Amino acid sequence: MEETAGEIKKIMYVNRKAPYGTIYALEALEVVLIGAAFEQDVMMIFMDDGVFQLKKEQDTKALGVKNFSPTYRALEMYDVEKIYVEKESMEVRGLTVDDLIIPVEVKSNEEVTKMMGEADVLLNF
Amino acid sequence: MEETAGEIKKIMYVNRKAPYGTIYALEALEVVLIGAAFEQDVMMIFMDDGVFQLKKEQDTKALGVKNFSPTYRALEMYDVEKIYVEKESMEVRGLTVDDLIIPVEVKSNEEVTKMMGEADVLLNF
Amino acid sequence: MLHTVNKSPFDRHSLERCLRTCASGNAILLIEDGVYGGIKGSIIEDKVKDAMKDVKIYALEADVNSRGIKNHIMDGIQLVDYSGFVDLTTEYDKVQSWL
Amino acid sequence: MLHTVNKSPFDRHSLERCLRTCASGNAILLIEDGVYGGIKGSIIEDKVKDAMKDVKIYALEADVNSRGIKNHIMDGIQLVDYSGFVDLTTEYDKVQSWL
Amino acid sequence: MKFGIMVSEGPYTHQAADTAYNFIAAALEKGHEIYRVFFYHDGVNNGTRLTTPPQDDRNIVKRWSELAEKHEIDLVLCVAAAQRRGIADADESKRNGKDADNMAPGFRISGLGQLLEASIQADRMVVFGD
Amino acid sequence: MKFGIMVSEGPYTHQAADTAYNFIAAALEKGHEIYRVFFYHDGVNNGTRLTTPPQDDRNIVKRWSELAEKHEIDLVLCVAAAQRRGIADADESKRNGKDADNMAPGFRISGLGQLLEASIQADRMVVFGD
Repeated sequence: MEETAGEIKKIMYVNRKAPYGTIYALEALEVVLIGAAFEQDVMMIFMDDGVFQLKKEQDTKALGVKNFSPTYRALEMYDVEKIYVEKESMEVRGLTVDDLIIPVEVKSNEEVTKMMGEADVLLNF
Repeated sequence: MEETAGEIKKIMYVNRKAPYGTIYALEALEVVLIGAAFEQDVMMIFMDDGVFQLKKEQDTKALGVKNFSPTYRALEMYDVEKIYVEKESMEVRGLTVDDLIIPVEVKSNEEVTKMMGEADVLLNF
Repeated sequence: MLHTVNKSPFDRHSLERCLRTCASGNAILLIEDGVYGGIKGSIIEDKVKDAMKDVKIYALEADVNSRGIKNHIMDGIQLVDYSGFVDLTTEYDKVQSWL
Repeated sequence: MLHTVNKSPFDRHSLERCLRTCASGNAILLIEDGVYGGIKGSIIEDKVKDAMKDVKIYALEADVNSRGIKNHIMDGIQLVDYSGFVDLTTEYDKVQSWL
Repeated sequence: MKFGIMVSEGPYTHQAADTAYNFIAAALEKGHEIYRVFFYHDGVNNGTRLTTPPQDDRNIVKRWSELAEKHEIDLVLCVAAAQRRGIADADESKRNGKDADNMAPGFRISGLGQLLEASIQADRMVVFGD
Repeated sequence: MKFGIMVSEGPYTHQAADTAYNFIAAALEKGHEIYRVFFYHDGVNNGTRLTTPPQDDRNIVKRWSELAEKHEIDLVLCVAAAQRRGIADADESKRNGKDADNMAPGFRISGLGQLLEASIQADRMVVFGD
């Protein structure tokens, strides 16, 4: 799989959608897990409704679908360590970092702009 | 097909989506055309981005899809005569009735509320 | 008349349009990503509170719980299960889905 | 960096989020239902005009024409065909799609 | 009461198919009648027997098929929508000159008239979509 | 330049598949290389040969197949996404215990690694979705 070794790209996963209402969040997470094998310089940004993916206390029993939020806790083991949440997106939704299932770095909108500018590839979900 | 004769229901087709970006507008129109055979008391309301369905001067050549806007002109032949457009939806979008491909009755948001209340069935597209 | 809203108010305008168009005495049921409209402390909270003077607002419990926002739902919004959803559709004379 | 926006600003918040997040010197290409964001006289016009001080805004001609809004597009928004879309993606170093 | 249901999105991608299913199951539980479930737009994708969801996930298509069998529910895929999206029973497949079909058991393919008829016959019409 | 493309929505329902196709055609016309088109989420529905669009409409699936043949483009359907949505080639169909397959010519089914690899190899990655 590592035919691509030598080239290290900054890949930014841009997560802007809420979980469960649509499948994008779940399938984006699958990309990130598989992507770990490629040993690139990856980061995940959660902004807009994407911040809801990290909400604590998800309980999907009555819905009858799998709760995939614990998987975010496993990201560390996959060496996905750069996990950012946009400050303004949380504020608009009445959330704080205490509401999130994993520790994240909070970035202002201005910082998000800068980070996007520094990435080589943006994958949008 | 007319086993249902005797019962006349007020059916309101609620069109809230723009054409071409998604297929809902086109497939909603197919429902209205087929529905004409059932001889119910039908009305169409175009509101929110649905008002864009009736925009004049649609030219889909470069897009490579069929321009279905002329079909709205055929609605009259199908005895679909109650065609309403919400005033506020046009205003928000900088449109007036002069921009529309067929004559319509303009209704205020308040009147739309009332009409919805009087319908028996709402079909949402 | 019962209205259902299934989209996040932070992503789409459907909740606002529903709030503006529903009649006094109607009910609104927040389902799927629409339940985010019931969150305390969000920028949409005041509009929802204001609407609650005229309409009753419900939220589907399975969707609230799955999104982990049970403790964030505004006072006055009543949670219902799927059976309660069915009851609402029979109690009111028709359903408008704000897709 | 090139941003694409493919949703109507009257339905979704993606154009506003893009306008707020894009950097000075970036470009924005309106495609699909995103071209409605380029309409004159709409409630979004001022925000788009304001953004045009810092970023160049384009709209995909095939999408503009199909929606019948060629004569409604704001001054300063440049129309491009698919070939022009390709050129923009090569001219800028990467693409952010505001899905 | 008699319910008519329209499902406008396919399985897994949007929650509409789940919500519709859970609603219908609750309605049946309470003794209501489901006059028909009409699958329109991408909703026709609920009717393919070729899905293989992950082991730990719900099988949306199979769930529909079982519901139809257990409660004799009329599950109708819109023929025009199904043709556009590649859902076909054996007859449709033959008529369209295809070499395979993929419709799941418990569904049938029919015209848009079935949606209108359900809207007229049902006491309540409920639309689940995107 | 070398382009990687991701298509996240199915044919007809959303415009993404059309925009992606028109973009790719224009890029090829200008002499660019398309390293890969990766179909993810509902995008895998672009790869079913069972579609029968109306006579006066474009045939989105056939258009992809012809493009792949003419320009030798790598059209990859994500295997996990395809399983969820019922898109299968003969091998997949057999592996999943199905009695039919529906993949169109010119496509192949493979893993998510193909998306990552395209992102790394391509000079530009462009995502088309909803």
